[in-house]
Amino acid sequence: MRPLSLDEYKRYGRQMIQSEWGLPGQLKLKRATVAVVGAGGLGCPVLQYLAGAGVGTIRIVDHDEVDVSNLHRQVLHTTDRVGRNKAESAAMAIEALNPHVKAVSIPKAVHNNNAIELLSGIDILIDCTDRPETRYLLSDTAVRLDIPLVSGAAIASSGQWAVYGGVMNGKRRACYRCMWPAVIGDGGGRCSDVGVWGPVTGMVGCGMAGEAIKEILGHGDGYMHMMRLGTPLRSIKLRSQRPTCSCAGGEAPEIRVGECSTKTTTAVERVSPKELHAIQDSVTIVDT
Amino acid sequence: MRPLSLDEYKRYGRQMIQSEWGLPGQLKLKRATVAVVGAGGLGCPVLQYLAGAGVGTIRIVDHDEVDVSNLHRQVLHTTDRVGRNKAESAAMAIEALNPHVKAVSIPKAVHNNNAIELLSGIDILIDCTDRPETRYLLSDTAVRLDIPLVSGAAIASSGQWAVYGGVMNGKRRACYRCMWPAVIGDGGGRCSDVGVWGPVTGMVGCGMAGEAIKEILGHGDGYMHMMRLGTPLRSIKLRSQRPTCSCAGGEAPEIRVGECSTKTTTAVERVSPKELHAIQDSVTIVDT
Amino acid sequence: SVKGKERGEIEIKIEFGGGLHLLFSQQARHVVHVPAHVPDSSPSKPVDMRYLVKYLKSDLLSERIEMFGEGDGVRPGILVLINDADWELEGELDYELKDGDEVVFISTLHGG
Amino acid sequence: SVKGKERGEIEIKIEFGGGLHLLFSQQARHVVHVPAHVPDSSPSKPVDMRYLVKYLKSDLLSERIEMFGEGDGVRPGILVLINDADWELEGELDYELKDGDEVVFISTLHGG
Ligand SMILES: [Zn+2]
Ligand SMILES: [Zn+2]
Repeated sequence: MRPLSLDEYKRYGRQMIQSEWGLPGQLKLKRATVAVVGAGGLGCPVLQYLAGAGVGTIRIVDHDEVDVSNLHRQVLHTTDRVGRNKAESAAMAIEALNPHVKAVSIPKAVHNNNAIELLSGIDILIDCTDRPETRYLLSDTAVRLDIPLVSGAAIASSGQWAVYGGVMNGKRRACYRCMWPAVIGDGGGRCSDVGVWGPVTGMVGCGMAGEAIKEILGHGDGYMHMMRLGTPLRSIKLRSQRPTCSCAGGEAPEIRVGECSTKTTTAVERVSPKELHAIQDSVTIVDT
Repeated sequence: MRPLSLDEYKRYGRQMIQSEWGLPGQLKLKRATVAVVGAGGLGCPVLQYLAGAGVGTIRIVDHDEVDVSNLHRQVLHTTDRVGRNKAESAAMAIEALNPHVKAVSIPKAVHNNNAIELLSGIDILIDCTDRPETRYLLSDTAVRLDIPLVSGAAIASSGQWAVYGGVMNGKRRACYRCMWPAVIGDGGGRCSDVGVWGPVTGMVGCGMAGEAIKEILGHGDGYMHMMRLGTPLRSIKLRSQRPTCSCAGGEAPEIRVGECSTKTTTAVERVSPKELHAIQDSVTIVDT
Repeated sequence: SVKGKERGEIEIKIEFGGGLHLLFSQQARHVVHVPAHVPDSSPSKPVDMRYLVKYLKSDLLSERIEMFGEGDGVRPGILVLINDADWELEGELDYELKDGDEVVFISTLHGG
Repeated sequence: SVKGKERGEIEIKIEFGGGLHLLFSQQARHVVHVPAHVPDSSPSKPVDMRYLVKYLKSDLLSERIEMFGEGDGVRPGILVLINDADWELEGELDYELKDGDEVVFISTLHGG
């Protein structure tokens, strides 16, 4: 029996001729299960390119509904599907792109008490969310499940992405906590508060899809990539695991972030940079 | 009368709060006409994000039909639309994303003798094609129409993009010929020959969409951005117009590339790096 | 600082990423001139990251020092790169600055 | 070159972009050691880009010199950056190399 159908050979030919890829790589993708948490600005491009590439099973986790204000950047949804659950809308779109992919939509929010249940059995976790609490929760979950985490973020005209955790060249990579033991920066700003350029979420999402595929193919690396429109691109090598981080302890760390979620800024709809600072005060510390 | 409808305010709010944007920027986008030549690996993300952002009129020029081998990277098309013209398929997709955008599909190839006719009246030209001949033709056309050209390319795991021509800070930017007076590099390799990673065309396309929007908003800059999976990102400042280039002559240059198109490699379906070298020999020189 | 580099000063390029530029007059790139040696140090000591961080807090920071500084250093969660290398490998606050060094401060973004 | 830098040599980082690495053993990044002064030059002349390009053609290029070189220089259509600046601003072939310089050769891509 053929490992791939004729349609799959035709469909994936242009990528299978890549040196890192070939038939073995395509089969690794086909057998892989990934979870994409968040089918928004980052999740849409991630889902498009993972589905296009032929990742076998994709869990899409999002409790939110498509809103017209999403569509400038959440390009997998359509005006017709405003009001529908984003995970379901995204699943429809990627099935239309590639019927060989099994899309499993999970219209739920990820919390402390369901993260392991929703995410066990996956090979890679992809964080396309927009709140620091969820980011730490997903990192802790990936540590506990002992899988790599592809994590990206975008706000205003800036973006960054990297692979955290997992093993590269026999060495444990830094987890998200190793790199970012506390929250500063955009201070918990979310795209619904501060806004974002669509092409920025697009670039970061495509970068994340690339990292996820490299990771599945066994060609992962250790850069964090950063962009800001109008400035040079920049990449830096991330350190390896920090011995003092909870991820390096003998035991998997307790997940202990979700309790901060009451501090987020859901009430604020639009803010000026001045107001942003005021908001930052209330949400900066999620984990000290 | 309101300059934007209530639906448009809601739809574009998250980008209009960006400092470079606001209502004036959104109106510039709405009044703009851009042409995207090529609705393939680069054109799909470009079209998604330009349509999402609310560019008023988008001409989509592509004579080709959707093939199943495109779908790993040409994520605006669907399996159902295999066999349909790509410009039409793309127009359907972006109208479903944003009904405020006027999508004009032009199911034709761009040639010496129709370039000016197909492309006059636009504010920005976006080159999402895959052959050196067409790239020079489009640059010469943009010079003649006195508009900026956003040009990007992707092959295997590498990509690059930049804005050519037009004016930045009162100085004429280099045109594509100023920067690249001869063809080397991937030597006329096309994605159908050499293959490409989907997320790479995605990143380049998103970068191009970002440049096009910045240009329309009046915030263009002069970097060329380069990426290769597994290596650091890099950006360099491009020089300004080269006085010896045809674009700097008093008269607009004749378009004089199309005649080389018989030398392309359409017969080759897949090549190894070794074979690639042999092909390069036959297509390297398009303009000396 | 826009003035020229004076005798006995070195020039350091500073960049703030990940939103930190909001704390520094909303400007991501700065060029600063600092004395090559710590003023009034005896014996004379080459200027180091400890001095630079102090200088940034007193002379460059436009808002809310608690978002950037903690004790002599910077807050946990700010990644510091000296000439593109993680400053943990370079001695952190004890790194001795050279003319032309580039120091980048980055924090993480969360939006999506 | 994998051997250490010898006395009287300088180290240059080389990078090939836009497909040019295909001509150099398919490797994008190289580190080469060249003499600090042009051998047998009298009076002794610091090594320059002319020497480096010649060296790359004779010692590093693995295929088809005509794709890379033209005369003393490189083919039109290859963009050369010295420490991230366009070499046109640096004197092109006459630029005198310093230890630690980074030279990047880029050509354009066409696929899409
Ligand atoms: Zn850790
Ligand atoms: Zn020109």
